[in-house]
Amino acid sequence: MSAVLEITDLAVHFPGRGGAPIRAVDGVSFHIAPGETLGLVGESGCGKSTVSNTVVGLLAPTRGSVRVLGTELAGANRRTLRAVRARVQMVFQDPVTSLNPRMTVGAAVGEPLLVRGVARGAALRDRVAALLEEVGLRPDHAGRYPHQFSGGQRQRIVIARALALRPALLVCDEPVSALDVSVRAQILNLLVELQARLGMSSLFVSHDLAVVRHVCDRVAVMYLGCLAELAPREALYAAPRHPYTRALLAAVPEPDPAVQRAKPRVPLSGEIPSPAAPPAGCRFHTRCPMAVDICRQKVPEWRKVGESMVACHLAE
Amino acid sequence: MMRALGLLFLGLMLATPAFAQKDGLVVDLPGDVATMDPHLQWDTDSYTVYRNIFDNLVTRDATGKIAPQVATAWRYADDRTIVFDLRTDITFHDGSRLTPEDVVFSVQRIINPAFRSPQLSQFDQIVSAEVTGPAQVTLHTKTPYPALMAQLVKLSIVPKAVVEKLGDQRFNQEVVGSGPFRLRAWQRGVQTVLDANDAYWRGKPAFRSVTFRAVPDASTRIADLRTGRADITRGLSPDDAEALKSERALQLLTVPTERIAYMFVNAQAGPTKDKRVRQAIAMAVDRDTIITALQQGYAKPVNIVLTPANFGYVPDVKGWPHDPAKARALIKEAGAEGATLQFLTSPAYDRRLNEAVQQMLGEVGLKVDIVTMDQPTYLRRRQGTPEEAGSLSQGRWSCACQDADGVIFPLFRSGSIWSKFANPAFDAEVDAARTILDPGKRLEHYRRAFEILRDEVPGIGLFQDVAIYAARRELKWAPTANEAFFVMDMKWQP
Amino acid sequence: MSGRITPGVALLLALLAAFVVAAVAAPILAPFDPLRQSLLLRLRPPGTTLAAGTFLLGTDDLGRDLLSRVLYGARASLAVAALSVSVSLLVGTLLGLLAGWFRGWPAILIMRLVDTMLSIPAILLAVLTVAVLGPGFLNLVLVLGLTRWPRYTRVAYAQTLQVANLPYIRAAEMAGSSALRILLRHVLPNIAGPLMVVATTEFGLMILFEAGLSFLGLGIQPPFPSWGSIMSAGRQYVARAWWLTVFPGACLFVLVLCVNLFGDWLRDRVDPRSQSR
Amino acid sequence: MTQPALVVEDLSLAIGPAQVVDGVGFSVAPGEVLALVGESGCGKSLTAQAVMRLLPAAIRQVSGRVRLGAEEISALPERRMRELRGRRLSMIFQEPQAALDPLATVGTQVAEALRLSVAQARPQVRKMLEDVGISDPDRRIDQYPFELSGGMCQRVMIATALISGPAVLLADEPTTALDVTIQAQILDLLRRLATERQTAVVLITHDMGVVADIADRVAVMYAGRIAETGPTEAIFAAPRHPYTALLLASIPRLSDVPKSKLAVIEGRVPTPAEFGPGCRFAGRCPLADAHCAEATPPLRSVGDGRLSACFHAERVR
Amino acid sequence: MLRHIAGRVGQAIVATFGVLTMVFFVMRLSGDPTLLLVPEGATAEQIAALRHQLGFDRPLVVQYGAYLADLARLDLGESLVQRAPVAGIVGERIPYTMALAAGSLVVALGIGIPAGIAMAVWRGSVLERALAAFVLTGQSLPTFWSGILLILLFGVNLGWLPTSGADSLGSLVMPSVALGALTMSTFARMTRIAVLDELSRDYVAAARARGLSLAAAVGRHVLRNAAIPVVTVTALEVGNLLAGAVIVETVFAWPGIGQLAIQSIAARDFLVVQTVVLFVSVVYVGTNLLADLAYAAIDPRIRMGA
Repeated sequence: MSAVLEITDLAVHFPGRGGAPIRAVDGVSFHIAPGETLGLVGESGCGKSTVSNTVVGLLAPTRGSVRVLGTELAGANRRTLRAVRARVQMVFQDPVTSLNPRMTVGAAVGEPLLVRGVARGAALRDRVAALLEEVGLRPDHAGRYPHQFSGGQRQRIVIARALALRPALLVCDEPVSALDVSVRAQILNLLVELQARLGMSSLFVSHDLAVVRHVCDRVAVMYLGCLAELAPREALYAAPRHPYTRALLAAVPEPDPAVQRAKPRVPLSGEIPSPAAPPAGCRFHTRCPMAVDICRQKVPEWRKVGESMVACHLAE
Repeated sequence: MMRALGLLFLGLMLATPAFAQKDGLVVDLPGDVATMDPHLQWDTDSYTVYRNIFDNLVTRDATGKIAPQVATAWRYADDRTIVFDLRTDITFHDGSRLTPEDVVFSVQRIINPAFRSPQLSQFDQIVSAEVTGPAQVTLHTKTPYPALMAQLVKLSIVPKAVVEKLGDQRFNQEVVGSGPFRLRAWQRGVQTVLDANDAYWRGKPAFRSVTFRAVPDASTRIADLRTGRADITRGLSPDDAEALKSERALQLLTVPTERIAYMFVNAQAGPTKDKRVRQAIAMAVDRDTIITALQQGYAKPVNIVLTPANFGYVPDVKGWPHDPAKARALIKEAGAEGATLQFLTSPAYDRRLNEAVQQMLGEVGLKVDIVTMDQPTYLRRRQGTPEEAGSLSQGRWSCACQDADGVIFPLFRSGSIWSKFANPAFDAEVDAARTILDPGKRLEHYRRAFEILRDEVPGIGLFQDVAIYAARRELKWAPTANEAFFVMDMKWQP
Repeated sequence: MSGRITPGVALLLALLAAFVVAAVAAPILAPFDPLRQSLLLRLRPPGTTLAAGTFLLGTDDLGRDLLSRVLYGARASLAVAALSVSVSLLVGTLLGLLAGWFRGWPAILIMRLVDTMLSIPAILLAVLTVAVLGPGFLNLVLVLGLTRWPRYTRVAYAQTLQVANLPYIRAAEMAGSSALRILLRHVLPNIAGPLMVVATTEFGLMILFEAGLSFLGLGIQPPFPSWGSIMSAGRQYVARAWWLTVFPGACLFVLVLCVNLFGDWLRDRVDPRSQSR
Repeated sequence: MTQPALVVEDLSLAIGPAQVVDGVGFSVAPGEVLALVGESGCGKSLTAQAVMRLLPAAIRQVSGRVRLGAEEISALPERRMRELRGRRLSMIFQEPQAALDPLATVGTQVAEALRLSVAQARPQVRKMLEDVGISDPDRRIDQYPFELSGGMCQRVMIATALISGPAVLLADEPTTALDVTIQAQILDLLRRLATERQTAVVLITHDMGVVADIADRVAVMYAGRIAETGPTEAIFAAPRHPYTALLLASIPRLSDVPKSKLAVIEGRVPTPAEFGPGCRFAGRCPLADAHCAEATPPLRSVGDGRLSACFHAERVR
Repeated sequence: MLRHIAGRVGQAIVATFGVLTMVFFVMRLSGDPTLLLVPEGATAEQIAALRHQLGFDRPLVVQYGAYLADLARLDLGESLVQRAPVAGIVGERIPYTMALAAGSLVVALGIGIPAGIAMAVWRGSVLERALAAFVLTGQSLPTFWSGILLILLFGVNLGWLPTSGADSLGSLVMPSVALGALTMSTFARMTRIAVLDELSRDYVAAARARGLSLAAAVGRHVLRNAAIPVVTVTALEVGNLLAGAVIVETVFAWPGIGQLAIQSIAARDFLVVQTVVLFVSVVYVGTNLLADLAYAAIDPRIRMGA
């Protein structure tokens, strides 16, 4: 079976102040196989949300190709986009703004079914009830408004809405980062369970490496608009090949003092450069503890090292 | 920023001139002078001011008789030629002598169509003017023109040399006349200050200066009088007058004027095309109540569309009696019950009178719609075709010439823009009266004309308007029927 | 002021309701025909009792009962304000939604028009337009309605821009909803609050504008009463018949005060910024 | 043990009738980092604000004593309190960019803590900026917050907080808004400064990873009360309160089994209106019995310098 | 920054041009002033002749073209009614309106801004309630009514202030108060919201944690930050003040452009109206530009183009 999502050399640029475009995403390629969950991690401003918004057709690629279930999104017309969106749905970061405060939960969850003519009337009500139960809510919640729910419950509603059309690909953009720790586990459990039960593919965008490890099959690491490394989960966490991946892993504080305090520190100096003026050569070289001359001059190739794909001159 | 604003503010205040002087007279007018050039004047407030700066060829005395001013004597050489002898001792404010050339220049200036004088129609019977002696000018009229002298009362004499030197536009800002006062300052929208002309040929004016202030709001004008900021004001309503009656420091100066309050009735279109409806309206309107209640007695009853202050007034033409029952019957007879009459009006006219008439006509079975427009729109419709002109409107007409010709000719002569009435017999009478010089014969023509108007009712005379001035009690002045405002005639009472 | 209905708010709502009732039930409440003149009973002070009855607020310059005229005047105020606010709310919201949703040149076009309209003083524009159309109830509504819409457009535009970026709008797009559905079901209900706040403020202003234009003689035409025209007529009698300006003026003041208080209360409910923290 | 730098005893705060902070107490020694952890709404930030005496108007302090070194400060007049703030008692905030006045330069704001102008205090400010790891301090001193990154702003905030050499620093979620790599830098900085300057740090956070990284001791808060306190290692190794235990179990770690089911705390935190007479965690607690819902468990010693507010502390696994 | 200002100037020119066009056609649709310029007894021929002389019988588009051509040469034309250059007629009135606007701004800013700050800082206090009532009163008073009452009280009954006119500083007081009341309320409300908004921000808490008193925090940090929305409102309110001047100038016989505009509209003195509108529009646009510059002065983010 072919890939659910196939991204080739994707670039998304925004007009910047004073001429230079902001290169939010600049040459990213990856694919997602059916039933697979790909994690996309990186720090703020690395372009991971831009990728997810492009995948669901909310942003148009500046360059490159985005194919969802074989349909090209770059340059697609409205009809095509609308059709594709039926198969790709999204869960957003902030459960508060993800729901129209003036619309009942039932109406929100049922909207995709209603406007696409899938169900109406009693049939729609039944479908909505089933969807709510599927995400662990009660069917009688349908008549309430979002403000009557807690953050975790709202995120369940958002997930129910995203599942309404039984998408082939679920894009989750930081779905748990706005939630409290105790609720976070509930939602993560739900997502893992749904993936398994429905066999969906998933693009899971997050800054939290522990969370990504928990739910993803493969993980891609982004830095300043480009992929630094893409590898199967075990390979990435056990043997990171890119210095950035290593630094990132080292920076994640483990909730275990014994582990955390024993960890080697890989201090990254400095700040992330502006995507409007990315450094020449390897984009990471300004902060890389290993950087050598070639890193400053030549853009590293996207190459396979072992099980991993890496963009680093020095990866062995 | 705040400091800059503050400075601006202070600067402006310092730039504003100081308060008017005590030995001067302060006059509150409803409006500012629009044009200072007497030959460009079209509104009452300008008229009030500039007449104190200029002399006229002739004037009217306290009894209303035409009297000498620049001209000392005049005689008809023939029906169309009048010779004027002029004074030789008059000087303009710039010191130059007033000559016959100035008089001729003034006449020619106002009758020159290219100059676009708003008063052209009052003087366009004059064909030419010429200097016929060292102190003499001769005017020629198109036809024999009995109202000529009445019109010449309004002909201000301007200095030829100054006008030619300054040009019309600048002269309008910096007028030079020969009258009792000279222009000191004209602050647009605020006030005009005149200084006494001590060399005036009729003697030294009683005031060092006169300030005419523009105060559009009547209640503010009254407040100004009360607080002593103004010495005299005009344009008060009868109600204002009543309110001021009890003020000990103030006096009311009133005079019946040549202004006739009348109602126009459209004889050529709408329900009032039927003569019976027009006659019914004449009987439905309760003029006595209007005079006593609305005008508080500041009005004199009239029987025709003319006041006793005008030449041509015939007291023995019968007016219509107030008889609502008969009016109702007439309307029924005409089949006009419930007919809707459009009453055109503008904010320039007394709203209360409109509403009072509306109710009076309602009581005899006529529905009246008051249609208020702004003045230009009102004039366009009122002067337009009979169909546009509405059925009714009110007016307060003065030709400032105290002659019937200036009233009923433009109002009712067929072909005139105001007239929505066509009666060959009436036309013949007023045409004849216009070209005969003999007063007795003219009066006969007007008697017959007014008989026709009485029967046909293209208009209804409501009352003779009374001009109301309020002034400090110490001011001595007798206002006149032609509403002239000569400060020269005023003084503080000893 | 809190967002809840406190006794103060209840009193306010009751007062507003009283004005509406006075306007609607004027024919029942008015002791006299507001148009009926008795020229012989002009300018009688409040409380005058005659054979005809008691003139609680006195009579005007044509001997009409002031109380009845003030009651009927409430109709003019409320009707003109309600209708003109509706017109401008409708036009302004529509244009603001369009500009905010489509952005690009429709937004430029609409917002430049807004700038243009806003840089003409509203009263001057109204005076000008009345000069062309002529005064009268309908024209007044039209003039006020069609000159005040830019204020709503600005708010609707800014709010739409803001709301259009929220995830739930993106979710609706992804659900497959049409632009029309998104605008009506998702955007409009969520920008309605701030618009209602503007509308309330404008309602108060429109009451003042109606009175102002009627005061200048450009509004409701005689003999029909409006508070502005009663005061305009009464202005020349301030010294002699104070009641002609004081009573309608006080009514106007209290009504606008109530509307503004209501607006504040609404603002507090809609705008969490001004709520207590 | 030396005298604690800060002692808080029996602090209770209320909004209207609801006690949102109830009998909270803790102490911090000089150079020690105490982590106050809990989920949103547990009252940890309010506790810090109460110590600073900068509570929002709607919050009422019901009880509580605060000692700064040997001095009891809970009853000081506002003027005296103002002198302490920024000098002996400092605070930093979650959103470093929002916590700096966008219209004032970095130098102005750092110098403000000294009650001086930049011109007067330039060398001191410069030195302090250098100390918190800001490169090119001479240039930064005249820059505006918008010209600085989030991490840099947090360094500036730390500089403003520490320039007067306070005894106590209250850090309210100082790294939550920052990226992980920057977070690591800031945490290292805080740890270093606390040790070097012997400043007592109260670190308010919801992130157990952060706690594990730098805290010497932990106080876990739940619904306005302290659930348990103790040395960091001990608490992570063997929690003595069911809430702590479940919280730790619900966090995905780099070491757990991917896609396994995480432990879940059922239900949600009660709102102040729902507070009952008993243990506030009782409604979600697997160990709760009838007694838990009726009586408030006291904070009691469970050995090793640890305190727990649970009747069943010994049964927690 | 410069580009931003240039863009604003461009927008302003477009808006002003739109205003002129709109006013031109609206005015012309309402009929011409010929009838007002002839004496009552004029004949139809005389009227037609005058209309021709004045050029009002030409097609509207031609008249519009001629007007624009004159305007391009900076020729504002001659008043039909007053037979004097329009520039002078309007120019003489401008100082009065500016003085009135300045006076009302002094009232509005001088009372409104301190009141707004006080309401925000002492939120929930008796003072706030009292000020709120005061502000609401200002916002709900019809100008013409308060104008009449002011004249009655201070002018007639107490005799403290001149009842009308424009010949002393005293005459400016009542019109300024009547006109400034509404704007004062707007300022107070805006300032209150802006200050409250800023007070809730972390930097205020941070400043207080640094040991600043509330007053010092407000003085040193809050006011500057709150100034931006207030500056915006000030710019917009200048437009409203000029509009409000129409009624106030009529009531107080204040010889500014508002009164002139009303009179000129009634007299169909087209060029005067056009010029007044042009002036108001330029002032409106100009103050908004000034506001833009003020932002830059206040806010380094704008100044440095961030």
